[in-house]
Amino acid sequence: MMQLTINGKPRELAPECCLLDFLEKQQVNPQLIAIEYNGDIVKREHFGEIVLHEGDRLEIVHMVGGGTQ
Amino acid sequence: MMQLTINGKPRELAPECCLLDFLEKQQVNPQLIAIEYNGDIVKREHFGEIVLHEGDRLEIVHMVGGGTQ
Amino acid sequence: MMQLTINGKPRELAPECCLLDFLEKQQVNPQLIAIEYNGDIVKREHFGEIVLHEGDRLEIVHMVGGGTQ
Amino acid sequence: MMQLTINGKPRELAPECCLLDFLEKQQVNPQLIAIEYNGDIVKREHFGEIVLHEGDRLEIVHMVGGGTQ
Amino acid sequence: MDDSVVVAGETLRSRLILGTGKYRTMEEMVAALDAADVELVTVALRRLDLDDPSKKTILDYIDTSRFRLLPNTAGCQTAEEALRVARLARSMGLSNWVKLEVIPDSKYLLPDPIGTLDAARDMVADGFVVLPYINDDPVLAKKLEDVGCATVMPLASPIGSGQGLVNFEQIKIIIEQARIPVVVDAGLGAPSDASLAMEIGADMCLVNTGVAQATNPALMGAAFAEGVRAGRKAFLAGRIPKREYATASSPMEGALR
Amino acid sequence: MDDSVVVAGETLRSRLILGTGKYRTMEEMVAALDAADVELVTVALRRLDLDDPSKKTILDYIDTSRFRLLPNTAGCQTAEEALRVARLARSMGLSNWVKLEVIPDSKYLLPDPIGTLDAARDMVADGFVVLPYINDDPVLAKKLEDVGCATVMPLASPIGSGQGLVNFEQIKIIIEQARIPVVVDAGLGAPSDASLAMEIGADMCLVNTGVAQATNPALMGAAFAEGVRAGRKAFLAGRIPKREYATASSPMEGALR
Amino acid sequence: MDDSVVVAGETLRSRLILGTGKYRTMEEMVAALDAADVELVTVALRRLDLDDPSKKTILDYIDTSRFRLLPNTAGCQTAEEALRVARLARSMGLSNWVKLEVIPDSKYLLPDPIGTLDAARDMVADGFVVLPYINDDPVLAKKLEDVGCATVMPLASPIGSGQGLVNFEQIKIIIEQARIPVVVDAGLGAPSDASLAMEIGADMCLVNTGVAQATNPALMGAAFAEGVRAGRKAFLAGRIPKREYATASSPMEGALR
Amino acid sequence: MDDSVVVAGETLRSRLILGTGKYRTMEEMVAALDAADVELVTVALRRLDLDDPSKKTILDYIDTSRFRLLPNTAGCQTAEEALRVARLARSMGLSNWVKLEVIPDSKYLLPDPIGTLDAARDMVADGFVVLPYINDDPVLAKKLEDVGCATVMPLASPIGSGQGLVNFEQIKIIIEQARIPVVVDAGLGAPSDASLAMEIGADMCLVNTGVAQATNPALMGAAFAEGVRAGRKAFLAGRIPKREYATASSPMEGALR
Repeated sequence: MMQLTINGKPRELAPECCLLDFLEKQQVNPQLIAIEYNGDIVKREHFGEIVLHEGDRLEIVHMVGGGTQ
Repeated sequence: MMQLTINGKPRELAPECCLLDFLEKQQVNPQLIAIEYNGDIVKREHFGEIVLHEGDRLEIVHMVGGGTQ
Repeated sequence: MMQLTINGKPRELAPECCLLDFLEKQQVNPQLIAIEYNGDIVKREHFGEIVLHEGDRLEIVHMVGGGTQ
Repeated sequence: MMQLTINGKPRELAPECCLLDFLEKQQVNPQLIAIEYNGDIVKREHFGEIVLHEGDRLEIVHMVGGGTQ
Repeated sequence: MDDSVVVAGETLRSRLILGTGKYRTMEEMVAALDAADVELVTVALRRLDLDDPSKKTILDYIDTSRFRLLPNTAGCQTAEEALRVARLARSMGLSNWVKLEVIPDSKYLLPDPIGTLDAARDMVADGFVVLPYINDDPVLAKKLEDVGCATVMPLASPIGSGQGLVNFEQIKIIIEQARIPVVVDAGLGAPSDASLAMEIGADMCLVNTGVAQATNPALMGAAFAEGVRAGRKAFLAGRIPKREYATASSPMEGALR
Repeated sequence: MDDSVVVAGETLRSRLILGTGKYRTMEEMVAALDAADVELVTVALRRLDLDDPSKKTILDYIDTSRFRLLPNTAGCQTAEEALRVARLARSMGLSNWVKLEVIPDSKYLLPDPIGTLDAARDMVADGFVVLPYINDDPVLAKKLEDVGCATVMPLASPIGSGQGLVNFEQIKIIIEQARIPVVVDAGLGAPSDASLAMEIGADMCLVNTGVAQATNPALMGAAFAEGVRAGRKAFLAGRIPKREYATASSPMEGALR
Repeated sequence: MDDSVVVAGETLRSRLILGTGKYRTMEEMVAALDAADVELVTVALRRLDLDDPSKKTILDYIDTSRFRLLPNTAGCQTAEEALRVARLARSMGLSNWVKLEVIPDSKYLLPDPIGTLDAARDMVADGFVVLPYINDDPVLAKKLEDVGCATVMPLASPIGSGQGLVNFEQIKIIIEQARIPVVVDAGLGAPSDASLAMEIGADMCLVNTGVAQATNPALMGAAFAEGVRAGRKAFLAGRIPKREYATASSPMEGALR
Repeated sequence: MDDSVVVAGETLRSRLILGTGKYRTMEEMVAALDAADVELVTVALRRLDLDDPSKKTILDYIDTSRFRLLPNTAGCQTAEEALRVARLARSMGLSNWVKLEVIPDSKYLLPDPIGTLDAARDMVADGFVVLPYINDDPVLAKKLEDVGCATVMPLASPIGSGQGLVNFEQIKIIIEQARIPVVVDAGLGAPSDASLAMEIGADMCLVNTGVAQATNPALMGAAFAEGVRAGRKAFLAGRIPKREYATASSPMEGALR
């Protein structure tokens, strides 16, 4: 197993996990999220190219209701 | 000629003048006015009964644009 | 004993009680009050003339702190 | 004669004029002013060392009534 | 949304009343009444000018099958004068409603509480539907309700001043106490003023100068009508309380840092 | 009356922007957006909750073919954080518009003028359409316009406070100076507040708490939409000046005495 | 600067009147009257508690050689009740002055214009010096002056509310019209409120709750006295007009650029 | 009551600062400074008029053994200009204090938050005691405190406008957050304005136009001094809260009915 930080929390995944597989396993619709991988934003069309490694930092964000601050 | 006060001003009319004749001569539409004859209000259906005499006081009023005071 | 109404409450006093005696017994300083006896205001110089009777209504008021209402 | 710019305006002075002499001729009290000589502020104790030359820029300022802007 | 108001048993669809004075032209007035789509319009009673008999009167312009007239007693300084003017207006057969005004001075144009109450009592006894114009006095408003007035019409600010709802707190007390409709009158300069009056629970607004003297009266009439509707909806929708401090409207949980 | 507004080259039919936070339910939010009939709605960006993957997101509720999303940078305390959030939001492919907020403290929730200007400069350079949220500071507003912002969004009063247009005079100066649209944001508690903002010449209003936390958000959404339209019409119609003293709206000539 | 005021022929050195109700202790009251250095203080009339005869009364605390008592008719709902209370107070031989209050309801505590005018007329006829408490009604104020009142005492805002001078414009009208002193009463919460009342030309202020319920009544009494003096001086000194726009107070000529 | 304030380690007995501009005559200015009995007075720096060398300067009128001078940077549009003017003023040997103003436009005369912060940072590094003039921006105020300013001086309303404390809520936030003295500056038109500023906890007030352009500047100077003291006392004495409704200040128990 490898250790990653996803959305600020430690998380264990099987090694050589592909990002899209991870999202699918989590039942996350890639159309509704944005991703920052090790500090770099990943466009949706490149989600498929990301393979997760030990120590990676992943931010997965989505839109929520909001007005000001 | 007889002297009357109409709308606060002195006015001369031929004697025994009937109110409706006066209004007609003045081109005043009886439907659009209210009348006070010697201090008493005259309903429109009784306009025809009024005959003007020397010294009468007549008030002829109509509606104008207005809001407050 | 006779029945009076003093400041809106029923009260029993010995008959033929003089107003000044009553005040003295109550330790009330006549300089600091005003009196209405059966609906009439009694000036202080006349307090001594009042003798209380059965059924009398007495109001004894004084000044208290107050601003508005 | 030499050309200087004093308080933003061209001015002619006799050559080799000393700053203190100029102020004295102008009846200006050195205690009540501040001076910028060719862009540098001159402390009052150094006024005596300044000799004016062709092309010099001199700013002579004083305090006036003021509140905001 | 149907949200009509009932005054003296009559159902009114529009909660805006327009005055008909001070327009630059009769055409502008007609356009404003039309654009605002009101039902009730105030008019004044004046002596006919016998030297100019062919002059059109306001009744030549206002379609009385569409607009209901509310004659006022503007110009009256005493209860007696007001009663006389009201009776003359009623004798024309157009309405037994009267906007009661008893205004003793010509500078500040403020209503007389004593004369207004006296006149209201007499008018109600004489069969009028009385809508009295008053200062922002809750005690007087209650007395007028008690003698049988159909509404009370407190002023928002001096007539024609466009200052808006100046004495807001007293108007709120009048509204809280009233069991008859409260019509906020005088001084409303813009739709925000009318909206605010409705938001605090007024039943209707009356506007004259704010529309008549606007650069474009018809557009301003429409604006006031919309402002009254907005304020009424907001009253029904239950506004948020005012708070001294800020509270975020986006959630803080899950924020990226 | 067609009276649309153009922001960054895009024509918007509605001059009201609604926030989507603080609704009691998503259904109430959808009903309010629908009733107010707005085009632009703000959203925030937050970390996905990986422990509850089946939870619906706001995009499951908002029809993006009808409503245009305006992501904000709520929660960012520095220019760097704001730029990061804006880029993440843009990467979702829904919009390159951003409501810029740089708010360093969590009590008063007031924007940082320095950080906001820095972020705006960087965002414009990076191709964003930037709508910055600011205090009522006309000098800052001008600087933001000069660096290429699409609008300025001064606050009316503290966020969520419902106090209305507190510093009215400074907002008027911002409007007078601006050549880009001015959107009055934050603190609008009722339609009268929004109407007033429009009456002094604001181009748009943004409301969130005032609608979301009303007892009936859908009805309040409709009320705000109407208030904004009323205020806009009044601005175009040219309101009367405020006067210190009364002037009658009925003619005095010909009054019966 | 000597700047006394004359009420009913009596010259008063201090333009502040203090009420004596609602203090936490009699000692705090005495300290406040002393610190504020007033001359006129209001008191109320109440039934003596015969079950507690040794209780000290307010006259045990107030030095009537230093302070002049102004009995009020607080608690009276009709003109008849007010006249009865005023006569009782007068019979004590301390004063024939009376602060007239006719207040029919116990929630809003607003004065009755009709009952107040009736009572004032009767009291003047009966030889009283009458200082009536009124709503902000200029027409009523004039009538009270005409029946012979010594002052009028319009309320600034609801009693005890501390809201300050809410209906400023109407108070200004009362002041403009009055030929008797105008005393602004009720609702003054801080010296700035009292100063403002004096700045617009009021002759005196009356304060009770604002001092009595302050954390430190003596210090607040001194503060109000100072505020009244400041406002009076400013009225005499002629304040600058309010302007919409800024104008510099440093000269621009000769600025270094 | 001794209630002095400490600015940059210096104890000041008076909490009022007066400006010296816009007086009709130097004599009126001297009389006002004397009557107000202030310690700190602002002055501006301007080019000497070499065509009129015998003209008296302000230093011929102000007794610098009694009054401490606070030079401002009025007229400066950038941080650089402000630094230059401050250094020139300091070179006169009278003070290393500076009232920092960076004002880019000449119409609204509002300070530039960015330029002011830049200049303040540089001036503090250069050894100045810096008192910056700012808009009502609590975030900026905090930043200025953090870079070492001696006070912050938020404006009450536009300079010279006499509008008073317009954006009250934001000034309150500045005061709540500050650990350095807060001086309310600009727009104070009457003592009630200054008193209010002090009541909400301001440490000092600065007034110029309000005194200089009054009909009687000396009397108005005394009035402002008294207003500042009144407001300060009220702040210390703890004012009553504002309430929406009335509460009686006479006891109801024992009332005659």
